Formats: sequence, C-alpha cells, structure tokens
Amino acid sequence: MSIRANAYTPAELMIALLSREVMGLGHVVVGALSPLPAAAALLAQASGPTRATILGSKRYNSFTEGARELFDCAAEGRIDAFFLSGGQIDGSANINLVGIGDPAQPKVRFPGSFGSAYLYFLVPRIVLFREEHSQRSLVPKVDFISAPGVSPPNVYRRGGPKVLVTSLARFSFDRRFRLESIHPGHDLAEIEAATGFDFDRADPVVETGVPTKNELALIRGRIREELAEAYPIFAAGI
Amino acid sequence: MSIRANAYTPAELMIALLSREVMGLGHVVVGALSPLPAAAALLAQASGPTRATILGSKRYNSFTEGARELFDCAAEGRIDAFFLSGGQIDGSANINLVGIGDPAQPKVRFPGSFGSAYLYFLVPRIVLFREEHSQRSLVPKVDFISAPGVSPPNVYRRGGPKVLVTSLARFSFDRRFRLESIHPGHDLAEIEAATGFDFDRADPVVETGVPTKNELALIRGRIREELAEAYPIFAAGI
Amino acid sequence: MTDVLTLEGLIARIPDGAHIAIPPDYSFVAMAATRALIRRKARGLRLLGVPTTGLQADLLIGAGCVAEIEAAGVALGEAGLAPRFSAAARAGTITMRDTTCPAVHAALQAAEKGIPFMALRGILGSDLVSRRGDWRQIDNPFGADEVATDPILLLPAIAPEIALFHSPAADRDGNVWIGRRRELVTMAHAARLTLVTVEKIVEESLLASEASAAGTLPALYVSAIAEAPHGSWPLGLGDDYAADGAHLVAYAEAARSDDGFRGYLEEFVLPHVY
Amino acid sequence: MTDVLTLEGLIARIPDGAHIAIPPDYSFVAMAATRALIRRKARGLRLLGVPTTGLQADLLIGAGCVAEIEAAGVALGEAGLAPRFSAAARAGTITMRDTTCPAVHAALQAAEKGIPFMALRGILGSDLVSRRGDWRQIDNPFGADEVATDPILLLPAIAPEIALFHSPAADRDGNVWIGRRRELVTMAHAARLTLVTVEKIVEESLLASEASAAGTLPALYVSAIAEAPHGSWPLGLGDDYAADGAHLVAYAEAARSDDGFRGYLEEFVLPHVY
Repeated sequence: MSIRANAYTPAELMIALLSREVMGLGHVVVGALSPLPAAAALLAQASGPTRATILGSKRYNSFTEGARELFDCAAEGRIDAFFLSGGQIDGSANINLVGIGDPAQPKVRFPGSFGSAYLYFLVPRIVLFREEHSQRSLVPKVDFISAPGVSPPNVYRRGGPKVLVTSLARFSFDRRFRLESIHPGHDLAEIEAATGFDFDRADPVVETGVPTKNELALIRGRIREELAEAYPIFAAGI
Repeated sequence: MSIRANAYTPAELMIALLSREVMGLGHVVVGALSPLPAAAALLAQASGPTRATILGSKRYNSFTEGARELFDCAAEGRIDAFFLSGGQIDGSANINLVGIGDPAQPKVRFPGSFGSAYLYFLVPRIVLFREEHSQRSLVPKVDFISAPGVSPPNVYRRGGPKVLVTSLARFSFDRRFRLESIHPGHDLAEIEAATGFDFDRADPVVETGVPTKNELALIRGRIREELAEAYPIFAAGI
Repeated sequence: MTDVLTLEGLIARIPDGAHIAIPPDYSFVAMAATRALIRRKARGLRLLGVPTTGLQADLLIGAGCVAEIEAAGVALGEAGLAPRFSAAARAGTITMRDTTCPAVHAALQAAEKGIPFMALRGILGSDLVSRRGDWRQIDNPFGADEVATDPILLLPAIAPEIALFHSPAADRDGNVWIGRRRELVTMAHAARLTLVTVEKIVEESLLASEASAAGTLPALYVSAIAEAPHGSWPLGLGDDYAADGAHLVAYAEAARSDDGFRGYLEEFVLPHVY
Repeated sequence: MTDVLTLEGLIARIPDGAHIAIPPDYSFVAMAATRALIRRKARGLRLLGVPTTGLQADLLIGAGCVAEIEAAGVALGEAGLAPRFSAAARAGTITMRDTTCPAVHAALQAAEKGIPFMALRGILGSDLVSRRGDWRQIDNPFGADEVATDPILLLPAIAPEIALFHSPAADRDGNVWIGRRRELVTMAHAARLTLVTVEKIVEESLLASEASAAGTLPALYVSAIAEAPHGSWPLGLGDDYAADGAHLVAYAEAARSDDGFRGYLEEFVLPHVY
C-alpha cells in the first residue's frame, strides 16, 4: 500500500466521499442510526452554506413538530438531500431493509424500512451508501423491496437515488448503476467480482479522489466533536 | 308583569336556561363570539362535574394544539355539547350564518359559517340559541344552509341539534321542532305569531322554570367574574 | 437563512395579487404590517383567514387592497360585525369564498403533508359544498358496509404564497416564538414564504432549551422577520398585551360609513405613527 | 379527570391483548412501566412503534408479552440490532407488520381528525404495500391530467387503545409536559386511553403560562399518571438525562442468547429495584 492510502481510515474515506455528494446543497438531512452520513453532513455544513439536520441530535436538529416533521418537510420540498442504505441493494437501486428470505419468517431480519419508502420518492437527491461491497450486499434482485429505485412515469416522484458510495467505489444511478470511480488500492476486477448486479462503466472510470488534508483535519477535529452528541460510541472510534 | 318575572334580566334567563341544557355533561365547549353560551357553560361548570372550554379565554381553554384542536377534539368524541346560533334558523333546524339573499351579493351579510358545518355533525348535543324570536330569525326555509339540521341515514353523523332556546320559549328537536315550554309572561299565541316555521306542541306545553336564586347568585358573582376575561364588554353589562 | 428586515422591507416581499394566509383576530395578527400594506397601496390581495379573520381583513378591504377572501368567518369579536367586509360583500366588490373552520385547517395540513387532498367528516348537505365547487364527494373506500355508500368530502390542499403574522419574539437566527398557537406552524409549513413581524429580537436562541424550543417555529420555515413593537395593536398579543377594546368599538362605529372609515385611515393608518 | 396512580395501578389499566402506541427509543419511553408490565406477566400485547421502537419492544418480546408489532423499524440505536425481536421474527413467534415512518404518523393523524383514511405520496412499488393488504391505492380525484392516472395510497386510520409514555413532569391536574415531542400529542389524541409515567408531579399548573402551555399535553387527553423517577432508564429523557450507553451495549450482548436474556431479566427487571 502507498503512504497515501495509509493516511486515512476507511471510515474517514466514506465520510469525505459522502460529504462531497451533498456539498453546497441547502438542506441535508440524516436519519437515525446513520453515523457515517451524519459525519458527512456535518462536514458539508462546516465547509459551506449547507444546513445539516441530524436526527438523534438536539443541537443539529431544529424540528419542533415531533417525529413527523421530517417527512412533512420533505413533502414541502424543503430537503435537498438524504442518505439511505440497505441490507441489500440491487441493480435497479431497490433497497431492502426488511430481511432475507420469506418476510413472514425471514432467515435474517433487518431493523425495518424506516422512512425509506417515502423519502426515496420525495427528496431530490438520495445518496446511497453501503460500506460492505460484496455479492451479499449488492445483489441481482432484493428479497424485499423496502423502497423501489425507479417508478413508472405516472407515479408522483420528485427524487430518488442518484449515487451509491461503497468502501470500494462510487457509482452514479440513472435507471442503472454506472461505475464512476474506484477507490485507491482497488481495481475493476475486484469490483466486478464483489458486485452482484450488472452495471455500466463510465468512460473513463477514474480513481476516487482521496480525503484532502483539510477534510481530514475537520473530520478529526470539529466534526468528531460535533458528532459526539448524537453518536458518542462512533465518535470515540474515529 | 309579576314580581318574579322582574327578578331577572332577559340575559340571565337565557344563561340559566342554556346552562340547564348542558348541566352534568362531561365536556362543554363554547365557540367564539358567544357570550351567553360562555356564561351558561361556566355556570354548568360551577354547578357540577362539567369541564367548560371557552374559545377566546386563556383561563378556560386548555387546548395547546392551536385553532384546529377544537375540531379534532370533537371528531375524537371528546366533546359532549356545543352551542350554535344562526342569523336564520328554519323548521328543519338548518342554520344560516352566511346571509340573506343571493350569497354572491347578499342583501344582508352575516359573519360566516365558522365551525357549524362540522360541529353540527360531530358533537352529540348541539344546543341552538337565538334571543330574537321573530318571523325574521325563525323562518320557513333558510336562504343559505350553513349546516343542515338533518341528514340522510347513510351520512356519517354523530350528533346534531337537540334543543332551541329563544327569549320566548324552549323547543326540542327530532327532525321537527316541538314547543316544550313557554317563558313566564308569554303565551302560545305570541309564539305562534313570532315563529316562521311549523312546529309541534308538547302535551302539555309547560311554563319554563325561571332562574333560581342560586343560579342568579352565581351569574351575578362568580360567573360574571370568570366571564370578564374573555368577554369584558358583555360581563360589564350583566 | 432568514432575513432581518425593516417593516417596509418585509412588506415589499408581498406583491400585489398575493395569496396570504392570516391568523384570527385573537392571535398574533400582524397589524403594523397591515397598516404598512395599506400605506404602500397593495392591490388585489387574496386573503385566507386561518380559519377566520376580522379587523385585519376589514381594514384591507376598506382600503381597497383585497380582491378575494376565503374564511370561515369575518367579524370584529365583541365589537360586532366587520362593516367594510359587510359593505363590500353586499356591493359584490370582493369575492367571498365561504368555508368552515376545520376545512381551512385540513386543507393547510394537506399542503403541509404534500398530499393533494384531505378527507373531512361533516359538512355534507351544507350549501358551502355547492357554492365552492372545488370540494369533491367520494364514497369512503374503507366503508365497512358492502351495500350502503359512505359519502365523505375531499378538500384540495391549500398552499398559500405567503403566511403573515406577528409574534412576541424571534431570535437572531430567525426562530420565531409561537407558543400554543400551532395553526401558525401549519400556516408556515404550508406556505411558500413566511413573513413575521415581532415585538423584539432576542439574543439567546429560542432553540437553546427544550422548554423554549417547544413553542418555537424554526427559522427553516421563516423567510424574513422585522421588528414592529406593539405590532398587533389594537388587537391583543398572547400574554404581552390585551386587545384595545375601546379602540375596536370606536373603529366599528367609524367604519359603518365610507367617510368614517376614511377618517379612521387618516388618523390611525396613513400617518405611520402606529 | 386524570387519575394519579402508583406505577402498578397504572399498569393494571393495560389489559392483556391491548393495542399500545409507544414512542421511539430516543424519546420519552416508559421503561419503568415496561418492566412493571413484564413483572405482571402481560400477554398478547400489540405494539405500535410511533414510528419505530427498540429496547422497549425487545424486552417485551423477549419476556413473551407481545403477539404483534407494527413499526417502521426495531433497533437498539448505536447498540445495534434488537436481538429478541430478530430472534422472534426468524422463529415466526410474533407477527411483524412492517410499515414506514410517515405512514404511522399519517394513520394516527387520521384517527386524530376522525377521518377514515389519510392519503400519502411515495411508497407505491414498495413490497410494504402488498405485504400489508390494508392500504388502498386510488386514482387521485384532483389529478390535473385528464388522460394519465395519478395513483396515490390511502392509509386507514389507526386509533390505538392505549398510548403509553414517560415524561419529565406532570402537574396535579394531569397536564403533561411533552416539549417538542409532538408525536406524543398525536398519539394521545388518537388513542382511547393515555397512560403516562413521569419523573415528578409539580405543584404549579403547566397551563399557567403561555410559555409552559406550549409544550404541554392537556389533562383532557390524559387518563392516568404515575410517578416513576428515572422512569426512562436505561434510555434517555430530553434535557433530564442521557441514555446509559454502556448498559445498552451490555444488554445487546446479553440478549443474543435465551440464557443471556433470562439473566438480564433476573438482574434488571424482575427484582423491581429499577
């Protein structure tokens, strides 16, 4: 491994990459149980005009109408970006947050769909993230569609998945995934082997830009501190 | 006039009679611009287990969800009685709070329907009141139905008008008005001449019970004080 | 970001013809802003009373600022009928869209939730339904009975261009105190632009404690604020001050005639001292 | 009138088989009441997470109190998956009704408004729709386009039998502080019975000032309250105390096995010291 590749942790890489996906947007919201996107949104907020709303935080959450306000806020067009993940993600950007196997008696049970089935339609820019890049997480077809990646033209839809960031690569999405860049230290063959769905390739597929000194300094300083309120365990581990 | 009839004012008679219509009920609500019913509800509250909610009051209004809570509260079945009036009231208990003549350019314009079109259906016991007992106020057919007195059987309706109290008499209502009692100092001929709609007669039609000493003492003391917060002008005139 | 403007700067954000949601007379009415609107000769406004209105609409109507008004009621409280509204309605110089209180709330909640309509019980058989034309009746798809229909009204969402009100306080970030007047929150959520005049701008963030946050509309929804001390007068404002009852009675008397109303404007509105 | 009861008296109001709405783990969860429910061997409960749940449901499921659960998510926050929920779902010993957060809020709002359903955008094409069966798709009657359909989902109202939560304070009249956790208000409005445990009962009315009234659920909706100091532990409670993270991690570890979970119950639930 090069010195450059050693200079940051996998989590720091994810945080930097996810923050670039929302940099400069007006209002970026992060759901529950999402420490990596929370750090990324705070990094975007620290670097520009972005307002970051972090569910689970009191400091970075100005909602005062209870748990439903996030969803009404999205419906009103006041949220520009949101992060989603999935136990499984397939080539049509369908995400599965429910489980593996028959949903009535699953082999593996995930926590549940949360707001995905709604926000996937209402927020213009959905950033998908999945650290584990494997045939197990990126599948040909999800066992359960918590939220569909694409909809028929007559279905009211103001947004959807635009990009997927994993620990190996970055894909764009427009009805199909397209490999845009590969993170340093990995190659196309590795990604092809680890991806369960078909995808297109950008021409050229470039190398992902590593975290800058400035990004790393912010992550290790200000962002870590800001994150500790809502994600104490995760922040301690950065 | 007898001494007895001189012992109370017309407003005191209305307050006492309206309070008897809601006495002992759990939750009685009074809308805006309704000083007589407000006094009546406070009198019921002072005399028994009733909770009186007075819109326009801060002291006798525990709603904390803004102006819509009254209506949601009624829909949840948490309101037992409400008072309504009308610029016109007809023999089917239709009430008109909009105006006389063509609604697009009325000869007389009333303030509007407020919550009547809703609460008339949702609150079990609606008490109608109209001080002016005349051919002008009690009409064969209203010019505009703000809220209908009766509905077809398939229409969801949990309540409606049960009684009408005027300065002359008390009527019950069950698809038609029925004269139940005549206030002291008045007679059937006077009421027949002053009423624009057909009505049935109870057998016998009795004399309305006058305000008791206790009712009058409460009205002139505690109720007047309690009322002054929301209706200072009216309370000063009692 | 919420802009901090002068009263005139805030009013300049309201174009002629704007669709403006306003609160009822007992609560947080932007009267100083209303007088400023009259001074700048606003025209063609479409008012939405949430769910009713009174003095604010009566002044604007009398001053010729209003084309249309939707409200469940227009009256001056204990001071009686709204004289300029009544006169304009009789003359047919404004379009009155009669409604009922819960229909206004439900339609704003529909806009808040980004849904095209909200169902509401009651109302069926009222002439309001036939007069409006934009409400639809359907058979409840969840009706239990296989034989009988269960008619229910659907009300289309109302998303006002502007929500305009007055509040006791805002902070420098633009968070606005609304207390328990939560129809103001719904108005702001449903509206494209929310403009708020305030008694004062405070230094400490209203979101700093859970206690004050509970009664706060976040700056996220507030386009601009402007200081306007005693800005609800002659109406009252929460715990801050009561309505000026004598003034309201005098207004109701003066506004009965065109001349009397003009005299009122010249004394209390046009000089820009109130 | 709101009754002031002991914790056990309050819990006695919850019959076996009751349909209970509960808040998410980050907010006002009645954990002391949950332990009391386990001690009294409640059975057949149907839980509604508003809109999610975590430790509370996991404990009740592990202790055999739960027949069915409807929630948009069940997890222990930073401590990871909910082990007893996952095990029961795999074994098929509970019925899991998967949903999505805004659908829970909308269905409770429908109950609050006394309407049979609420429309909601999104969701179409999710397997949630086909799995549930109680949601209906219609063509939006207000659709602008004469040719194309505009499919939209209708969700039936959910009116829980009981809303159960914990709060920092109530007053003697039964008014309960909820701050900005307004989903608790919606829960209480929608539910037939609302039972609240509180850190303390205060002497001054929470409705005495506009400032405290803004964050208060009125007693009108509160059936009974009971004092339960530190009653959200090991979860956090607003500004009062943070979650006990170490305890939650230890629970998540212990609850991975039947034996570990039984040991947890014996140490922290059955002795009635917490």
